[in-house]
Amino acid sequence: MSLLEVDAIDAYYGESHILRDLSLTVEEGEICALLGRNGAGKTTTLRSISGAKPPDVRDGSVRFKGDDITSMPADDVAMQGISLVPEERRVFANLTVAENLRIAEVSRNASNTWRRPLTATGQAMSTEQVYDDFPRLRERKTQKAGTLSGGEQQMLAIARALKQSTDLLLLDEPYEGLAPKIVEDVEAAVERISDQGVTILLVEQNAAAAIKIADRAYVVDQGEIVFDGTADELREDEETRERYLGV
Amino acid sequence: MSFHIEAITVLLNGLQQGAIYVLLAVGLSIILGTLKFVNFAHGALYLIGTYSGLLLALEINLTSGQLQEWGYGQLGLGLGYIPALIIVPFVVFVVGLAMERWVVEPFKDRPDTDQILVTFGLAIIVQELFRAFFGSSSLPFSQPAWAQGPPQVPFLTAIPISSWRYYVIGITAVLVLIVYLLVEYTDFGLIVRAGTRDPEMVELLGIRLSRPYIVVFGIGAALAGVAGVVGGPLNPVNPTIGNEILVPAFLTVVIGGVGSIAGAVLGGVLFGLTQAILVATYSAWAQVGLYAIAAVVLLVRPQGLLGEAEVAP
Amino acid sequence: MSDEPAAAGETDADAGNSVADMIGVWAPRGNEVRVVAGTAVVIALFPFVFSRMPVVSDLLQGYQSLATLILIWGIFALGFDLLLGYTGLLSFGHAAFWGGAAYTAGVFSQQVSGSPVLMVLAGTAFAVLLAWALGFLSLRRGGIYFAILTLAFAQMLFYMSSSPLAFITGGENGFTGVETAELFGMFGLESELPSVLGLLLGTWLYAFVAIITVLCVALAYRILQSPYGMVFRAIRENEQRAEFVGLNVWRYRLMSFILSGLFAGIAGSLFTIHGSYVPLASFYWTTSGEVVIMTVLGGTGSLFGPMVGAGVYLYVENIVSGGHPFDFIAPFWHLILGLVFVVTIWVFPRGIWGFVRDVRDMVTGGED
Amino acid sequence: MALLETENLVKEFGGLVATDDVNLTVEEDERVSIIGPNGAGKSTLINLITRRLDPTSGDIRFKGESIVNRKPHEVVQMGVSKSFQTASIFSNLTVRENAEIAALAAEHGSFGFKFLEHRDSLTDVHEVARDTLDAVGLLSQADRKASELPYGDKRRLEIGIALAAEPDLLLMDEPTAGMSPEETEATVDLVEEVKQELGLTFVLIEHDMEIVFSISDRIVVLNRGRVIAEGTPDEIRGNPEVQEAYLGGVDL
Amino acid sequence: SGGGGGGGGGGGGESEYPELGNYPIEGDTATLGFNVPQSGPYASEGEDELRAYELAVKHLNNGGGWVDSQFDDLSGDGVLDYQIDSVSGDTATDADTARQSASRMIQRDDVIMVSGGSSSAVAIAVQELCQREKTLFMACLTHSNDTTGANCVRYGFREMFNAYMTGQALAPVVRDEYGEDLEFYQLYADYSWGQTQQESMNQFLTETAGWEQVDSVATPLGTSDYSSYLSEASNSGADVLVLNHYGLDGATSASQAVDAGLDEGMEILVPLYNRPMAEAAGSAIEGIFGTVAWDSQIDNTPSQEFLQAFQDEYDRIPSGPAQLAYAQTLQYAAAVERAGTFYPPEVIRQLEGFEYDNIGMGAETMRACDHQAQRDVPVVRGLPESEQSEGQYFEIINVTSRDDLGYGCDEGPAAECELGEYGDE
Ligand SMILES: Nc1ncnc2c1ncn2[C@@H]1O[C@H](COP(=O)(O)OP(=O)(O)OP(=O)(O)O)[C@@H](O)[C@H]1O
Ligand SMILES: Nc1ncnc2c1ncn2[C@@H]1O[C@H](COP(=O)(O)OP(=O)(O)OP(=O)(O)O)[C@@H](O)[C@H]1O
Ligand SMILES: [Mg+2]
Ligand SMILES: [Mg+2]
Repeated sequence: MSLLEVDAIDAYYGESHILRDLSLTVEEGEICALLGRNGAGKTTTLRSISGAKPPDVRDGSVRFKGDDITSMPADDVAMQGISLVPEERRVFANLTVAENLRIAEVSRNASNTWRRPLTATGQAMSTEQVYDDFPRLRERKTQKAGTLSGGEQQMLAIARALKQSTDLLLLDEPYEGLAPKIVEDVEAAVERISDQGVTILLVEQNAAAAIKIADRAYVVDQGEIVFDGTADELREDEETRERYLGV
Repeated sequence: MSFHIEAITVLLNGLQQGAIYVLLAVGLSIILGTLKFVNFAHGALYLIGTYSGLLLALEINLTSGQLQEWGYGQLGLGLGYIPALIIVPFVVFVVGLAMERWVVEPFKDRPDTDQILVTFGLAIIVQELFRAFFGSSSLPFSQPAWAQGPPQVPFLTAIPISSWRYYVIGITAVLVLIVYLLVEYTDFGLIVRAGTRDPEMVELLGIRLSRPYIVVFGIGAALAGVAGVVGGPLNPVNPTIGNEILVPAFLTVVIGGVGSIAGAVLGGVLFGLTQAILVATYSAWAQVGLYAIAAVVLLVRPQGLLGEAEVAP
Repeated sequence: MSDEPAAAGETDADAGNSVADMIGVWAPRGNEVRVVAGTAVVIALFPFVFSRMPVVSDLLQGYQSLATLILIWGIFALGFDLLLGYTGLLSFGHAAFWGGAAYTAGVFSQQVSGSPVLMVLAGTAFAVLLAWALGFLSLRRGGIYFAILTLAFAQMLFYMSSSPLAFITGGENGFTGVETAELFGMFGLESELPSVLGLLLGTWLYAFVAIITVLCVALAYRILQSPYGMVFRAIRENEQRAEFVGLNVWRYRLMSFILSGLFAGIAGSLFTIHGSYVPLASFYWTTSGEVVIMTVLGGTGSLFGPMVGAGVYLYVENIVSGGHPFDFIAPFWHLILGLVFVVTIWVFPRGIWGFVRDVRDMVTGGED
Repeated sequence: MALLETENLVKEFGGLVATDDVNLTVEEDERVSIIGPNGAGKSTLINLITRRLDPTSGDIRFKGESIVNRKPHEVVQMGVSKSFQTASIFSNLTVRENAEIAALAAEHGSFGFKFLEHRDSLTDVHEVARDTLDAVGLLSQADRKASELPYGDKRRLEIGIALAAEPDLLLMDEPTAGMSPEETEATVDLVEEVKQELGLTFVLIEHDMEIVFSISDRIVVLNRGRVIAEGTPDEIRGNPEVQEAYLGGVDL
Repeated sequence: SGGGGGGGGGGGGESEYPELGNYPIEGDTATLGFNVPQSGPYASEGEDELRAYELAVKHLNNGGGWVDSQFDDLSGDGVLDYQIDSVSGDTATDADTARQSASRMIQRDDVIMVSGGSSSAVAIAVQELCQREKTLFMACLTHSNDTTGANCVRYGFREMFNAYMTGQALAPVVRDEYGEDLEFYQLYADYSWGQTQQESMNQFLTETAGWEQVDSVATPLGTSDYSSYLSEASNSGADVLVLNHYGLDGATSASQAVDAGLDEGMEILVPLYNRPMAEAAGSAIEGIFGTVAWDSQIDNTPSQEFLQAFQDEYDRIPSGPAQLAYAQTLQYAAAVERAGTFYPPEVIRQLEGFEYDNIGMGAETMRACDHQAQRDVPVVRGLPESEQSEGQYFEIINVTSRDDLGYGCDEGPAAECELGEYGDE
């Protein structure tokens, strides 16, 4: 059984049909990349997995650790051990860095977990661990997140996700808007997280960057999976790269 | 009489009148700020607070209304004021929870105007139900004997303000401080503040927002309930009090800035003081002045005194 | 309309052209004749059916002056709907225009002339000016802010007229010095129309109000068929986009506010003529609340919904509350209205009129 | 004189500099594309020009006239029209009415006291609306409610609304986002055609490099609010900095 | 006019007069309209009035109460040859609603007389309508000088006294009680009634009691928290505080004054008392002087007979307004009998200048020049809460004789009165 099995889903924004019969699987422990051009449907796929609305998944199913989570609300999906680092980072601009990290912990408070299924098994990082991983954040502990630079915000968003108990980390274009040096830092962080046993589904437009660290890759175009294979296979598949990734 | 006694009297009167507005406005404001829900039935919660306070604290004789006609004219538990003060917030809290569940939730995604209209209708229904059962005549809700007359504290005896009004100021200050601390310094507050900005992200972190939201509504309702009990003995008690207080309460929220607790306090105090000062000087203009102040504030700072300007999307 | 588009907002083509324009502007188009004629027929039959027709009027328990009152509030609600139903702005301060016009018409009749036509003109003019001023101040924000601001201004007027201006308004006693003269110096408003007209319409007052109502319906219908109707709906729909096709959204909103103030003004002035009296409550926020209820009850975004709403509201207020056939529920008429109102918003957001139309569409298979 | 010029244009959001000292010039009859990574400040730049955002500093001139103190609708009236990144239409109005709204604004100004005039008498508006709908291929759908259109047609209508405003300068923010390749192609043809017919000047934001490189006279590359390169498609193709910041390994 | 739509038919012998208002009456039942507050702040008062009205109708048709003992003109078998029926309406204590309601009674129910009130604004608004509709209005509880002053009408009659007479009655009593050379401070409801009340108090406390006014401050109608105003009053250093607030407003301001400890340093006067106020104010009215319309403790035959009849019917003690309602209905019926017709101008002429001594307030005249009854005024003082019981809230200090009250037809409020037309000129 794979950790995550997306089986032939159809997703819609209102009446526009975005994902068409899309299937993919992610195995425990791997880094899987989901590639595709702008507007291909990558973010939509991640949102469909994490239970965010919209999009509206009308057909097909999403299974996580064997359980059907297709129509589960986003908050419950998160409690199964799926953490999303969304596009645009989405840090809480009006809260400080420390508060942004704290809020991920709050999800384990009794007031939140009471009478709710909680099957996440992943080990949540402690605040200290997170600060050790991202020393920049320790320095900025009391700063309002809204005033952080883009790269810092990206780190905060990743750090926040790690503070949940995470079995599967969904990363939506984590390098976007980051200076090359910081991209390296983030890359290193992602690999470190992966080494700790967290499974990662990485969404990228930039195939080269993704293939560097991914074990396996899917390519999506117009809401359909058009390639499925190992990173090496993709590296060799000129045609796919040219057609769907513009590489 | 000396000027400073006069000045202190005006100040205290302003604070005390402002206190009731503050209690209502803080509740309205956190509800509006977090749930984005416009609650025109907030006055109805105040009404429920007042009546339940009255019925808990005293024994009363109804002179009209269906209850009296059915032979239940003698009502009230007569437990006294302190028990009433403790029980009423819980009662209204529960009413608030029910309202969140059955009214707010279904109307969350409907436009502002629909929310205003449905709660406006609800406010009428509550008022009319109270009228039907308890009659429209005012019921006596006297201030407790131990809080009548000026406090027996050296300087304050000279000031013609009953002790009850000091309690009102005190209770308001304590409650608003508690709510402020709750929102600023607890996990609950953290979620709520995060939720005001990006509710979806909060849910993506595994937090079921409907829980804190229902509590926010409950707290807002409970504050209105408290306002009802402490404000009850200051005014005649009849079914229209809820809707009468609604307008100034909303004005307080709006001039303070939606979602800002400090703004609600500032707005309430500003209102109370304006009124007290105008009464002491140009009393015929006291009411007009209230609305004029509101209009001026909103014209100069449309987002309210402490409100944040809307950011262009 | 000539082929040459007039410059924005200004209307100074040469004289000959503008006469042609005027005729062109006023010529009825499309459905207008049908709508206006239909309205006229219904309004002409209404008082007879309501208060004099054997059997039916006994069932309805109606009476002449209520029929007149329904038309007056109908005009008010019709204008209110231009704002709420088409532009999407909820005002809680329309009492300002209704009351302002009512007092103006009253004072005008006492100080200047009791001619009903002039009273309506005076009251309406005042309401329009007031709407312009208040709209200018309140339209800076939408939604809740707009509702509260309009409410605040109207309440301010209420308190002004209750005491600082009581020497004009009569304060709590209301304005009792209304001196309405005969219509065109010939017809006493309270006297009955000759022969068949008397049987149908009843009094001259009703006839006068009815003619104005038909004109108001024609005007409202024309506004909705004019570019304004489209622009109002567009603004309601997507304000930002409207701005970005080059429309001055703010000015159009102000115009819709003023236009609805105009209707409120006409209605308020007629109210003074009808009652020969201006109650202080005409400025109170409950008056604003009533027109909101009528409009929503009847159905926003439709021409006749609000008028139906006004009729239903006043019927319940006056007939049900008046006991007789409804003795048991009479004291609870307000409660009943509240319940009906909430159920309407909840279940039929398009009001009675919308509901009726849905039913009709269902029966006729939905052709429009 | 350039049709549009920005001078040392800066826009800050809090600490973030979204537009950083941009000097952009668009000549009459030119087709300019702006490209750059997500968050580079492209939409912000457009929003500054359409006056949806107030610049922190700097000047914007259209036809030689400064427009930083103009209201959005005034800028549109001067001849700057914009199509939105996500379809922004009047969903409850008919397709025809959507176009008429824009045509009304173009033909009769930002405001007019025409509440007594029947719409049927505004022949000029009807003509413009009809022509525009014809041009974007929606004439046959004119009486449908806009909300009923498929997404691609909505985008088409979106462009139609922008065109019905009869602009001198058309700003297009990702006009083909959400369209299928065929639709994209059709849209590109449409824009080309309209350009020929109406003599439009336009500024295009696109992530689809195929479109950008095929229809632009000039390309401006933004990165983190700054213009990092500017030139003909050929020049841009060969610019190493652009390769680095945006195109990556993209082979064009 | 009216909506009756003509239709003639009206049989019977009453054809010597032309149509006017709802005259002639169709059929053999005459309908009276009772327009009382059934919702709103004065609803409980209105309920008591309605009980009295219904009692009056019952007595008119079947005999009983004053019909048998006090009103020689009445037979106890209807009025003229008509049975009496009634309709009621809700004024909601709101002038506009009251007018709509009265208009419905007149137009739809064809009432021949309207009675009601409770709030001067309501009474003034309704009597003005009645004048226009040529239907008699027998005012119940209305205390403003304007009702029979500036706003008087030919078709309206008032049994109740007014603010002016309250001032006259109260001033000597409080002078005797509290002494001379005092300073007083007034708060008054800012509308016609409060203003006239305040003027009258100022006039008589100055002229009769020899006191001096420190200040007189208007409070907006609908004020529910008087604390700021009361603080000002307290800080003024005056000896007496006059609260010219009606009904509930009075209850509120008096209670709040007592709560704030004002009664320790000053004496409080509430010129016009009524029962809801006394009920609501509870202990706060202890020792406070004022005037009332009528009270069940007034010890004379008509008063006690009314008390008895009312108690027999409803098992409760009637309020002052109830007595007014009952008296006004019988007064009208008696005038019709004397006139021998319901034709309004003739009924009016019967009422004008009529002298009577049968409603428990001594010898009275319904003055022709302003339609204001010239009558006695009871002055009362609030009882301590321990001595209050249902219906009994005050003790009667003095029933001031009409000889010590009132004013000429060319002075006081009457000077401003112009009655208007009978309708048969
Ligand atoms: N909220 C929405 N409503 C309507 N359409 C949407 C919405 N969000 C995205 N779309 C459309 O869905 C399609 C897929 O979008 P998605 O965001 O999944 O793409 P992506 O692959 O993540 O692209 P990017 O690399 O730009 O993030 C696009 O055509 C987009 O325009
Ligand atoms: N209202 C705002 N408040 C704060 N920051 C903003 C605001 N609007 C935009 N930004 C920021 O300004 C930067 C530039 O955004 P902009 O939308 O112009 O990018 P773009 O180039 O259009 O990107 P895309 O290709 O994704 O559309 C981004 O970092 C964005 O987060
Ligand atoms: Mg994406
Ligand atoms: Mg953009």
